[in-house]
Amino acid sequence: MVNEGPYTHQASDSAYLFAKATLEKGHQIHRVFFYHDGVNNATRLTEPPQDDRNVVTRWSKLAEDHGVDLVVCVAAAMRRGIRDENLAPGFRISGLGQLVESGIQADRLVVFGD
Amino acid sequence: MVNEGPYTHQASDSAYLFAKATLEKGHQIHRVFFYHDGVNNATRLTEPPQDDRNVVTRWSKLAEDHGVDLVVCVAAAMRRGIRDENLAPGFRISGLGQLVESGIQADRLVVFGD
Amino acid sequence: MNETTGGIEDGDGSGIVKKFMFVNRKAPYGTIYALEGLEVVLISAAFDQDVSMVFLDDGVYQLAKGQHTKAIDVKNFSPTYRALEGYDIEKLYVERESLEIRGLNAGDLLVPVEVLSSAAMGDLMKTQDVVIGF
Amino acid sequence: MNETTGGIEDGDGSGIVKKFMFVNRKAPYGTIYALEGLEVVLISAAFDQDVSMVFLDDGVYQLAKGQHTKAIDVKNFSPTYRALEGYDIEKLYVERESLEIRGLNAGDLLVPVEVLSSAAMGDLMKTQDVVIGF
Amino acid sequence: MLHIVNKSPFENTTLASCLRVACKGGGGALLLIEDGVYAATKNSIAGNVVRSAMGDIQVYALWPDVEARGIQDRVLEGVKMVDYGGFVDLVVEHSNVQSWL
Amino acid sequence: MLHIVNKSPFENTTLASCLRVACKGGGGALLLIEDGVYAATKNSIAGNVVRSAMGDIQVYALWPDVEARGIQDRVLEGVKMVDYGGFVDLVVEHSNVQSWL
Repeated sequence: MVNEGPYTHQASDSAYLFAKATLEKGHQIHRVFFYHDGVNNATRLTEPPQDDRNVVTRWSKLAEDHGVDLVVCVAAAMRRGIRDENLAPGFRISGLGQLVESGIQADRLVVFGD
Repeated sequence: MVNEGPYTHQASDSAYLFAKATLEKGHQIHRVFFYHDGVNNATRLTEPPQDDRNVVTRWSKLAEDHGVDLVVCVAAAMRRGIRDENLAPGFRISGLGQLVESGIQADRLVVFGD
Repeated sequence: MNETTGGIEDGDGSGIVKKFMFVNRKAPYGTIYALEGLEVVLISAAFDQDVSMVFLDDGVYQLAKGQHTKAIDVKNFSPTYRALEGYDIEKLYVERESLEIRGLNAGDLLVPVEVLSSAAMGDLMKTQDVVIGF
Repeated sequence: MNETTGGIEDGDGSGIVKKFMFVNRKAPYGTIYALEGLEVVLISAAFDQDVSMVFLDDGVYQLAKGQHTKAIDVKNFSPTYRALEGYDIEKLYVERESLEIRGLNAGDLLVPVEVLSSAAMGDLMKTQDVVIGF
Repeated sequence: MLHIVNKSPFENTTLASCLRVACKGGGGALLLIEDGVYAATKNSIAGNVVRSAMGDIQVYALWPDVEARGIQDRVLEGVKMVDYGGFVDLVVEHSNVQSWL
Repeated sequence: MLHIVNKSPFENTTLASCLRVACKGGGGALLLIEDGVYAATKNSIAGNVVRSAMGDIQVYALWPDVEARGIQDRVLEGVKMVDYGGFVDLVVEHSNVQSWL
């Protein structure tokens, strides 16, 4: 669960590096759920400075390479202007129930936020 | 100067209500500068719940009714996925120099943020 | 939630009932965490899990009586806490020390809660399966 | 900045020279405020104003020596503080108490600074025209 | 000089920093807004800190934020309430403003 | 139980709350990440608090965050360093995790 947007807080970076380490250790990631300002990780319109990491495309690549399910909360996304039209590849918009379902299905739930 | 995005922090609400009171008192507003996550106030794609205030259109209306100059920092906007294609009416994207210039020209500069 | 029927109608059909604890540590209105946190709690009710809500630190202010938000033009969501019972969310815990340093007591709160010591709160946390903080 | 020539070449052509103070109170990397704050300071140099930078509270950590950010995959922007002199931004102030409670002293910092007491810092703030905090 | 604090004193050390650094020496004003208004509540630890600072500075709180949070009946004596118009007046009356974010 | 704290103890009361509520009674672990790692610095007020909590809980800090902040030479004795892989192991070893946001 990622609660903060790209760049502003380190939460998204920490979550990504944690997710990568999880996969490297051979564990499965049931889902990454983006809530609160975390939904801003899913905009395809970011264009960070060239010498900086690209937080959004990094998530997209994780989804492509490892089939990780990246879910953006619809209610939080509507408040913040994330829609299908500016959604980056690999993300899907769905309901909060997906978070609760992950809590039920996964062995552990780790929250990254502010 | 508004530093935080809509809904997540109260900063944008406080800034708007302060700006409105400023105009009602007969003062002039030289500029509202949106920086850090404040640039997210400028997305035309938000769609808050029907019983909630619409932070973005409220700013647009302030610009329309009172000619207030709403400036979004280009560097901060690029990091966060705000571009001309999702910019709400009344906002314009420009450089950080516009903030410093406001500091020089205006009698007071008030910062709203987290 | 009624624990004896929890497994029967649960929302994801898996039959699993876990202990979910939602930890509320932020004041309302200054940030959106309290409101969006409450939305998660309401949704969780549909999954027939063993849900508890904890109010710690500034989170206790979420339950303060007498909130009037008209002048800041934000929706007053505090009445929703009164509605939690209707969702079978009945386990509300507040830490005693959080109330005391704010000059509050249980009578200042909108809904009946169980007041716990810090240590008792910590013991309760340890027994949970999923802990989500806002 | 050289105050005697400040008005002549200033960036907006108005000839006004104001005292700008940038107050840095946040640690680097945990949030972006320190980095984006620094970007404002650099831009302000082009306007030939009387600029000072203040480091208070966790802001003093921005100036800590030995930052290595490779493992968190974030750009290390601390060398930029060394470059401030080249932008004629030479008034850097640090509050003594902020250093002390963190177990730091001026020798632990990347650049030479003037260490002030809380009261002296407060007096300096009062004399400013524009104060922007990050 | 006008100082603005918008953080809860129970969660964040911002108010303490503001009082330590900037509110000494007299003549200044402190305006509590957003979650900062919790500092203006009596019988609380933060309220005691604010009360002892009142000798040095004028303390104001933004009434719309006080009322939103349901603390209108427990406001510390001596804290002056302002609405957004009063907030504007405070900004005008003081030669500079610092928001302690 | 694994507790994660990501806030600077000098700015925010989160670490204090975590230690007060959840880290009593033994058996738990505390992982400091992001700005939370500043709590692991010796000769500082926060470091003293962490040191006295060590009797009750195991204290870890995320090395990449420590190194980023330039505090690698002033880390409190007894704080165990982990990388992201070690962070994953801590999550696996404990039956539940709480992020104190």
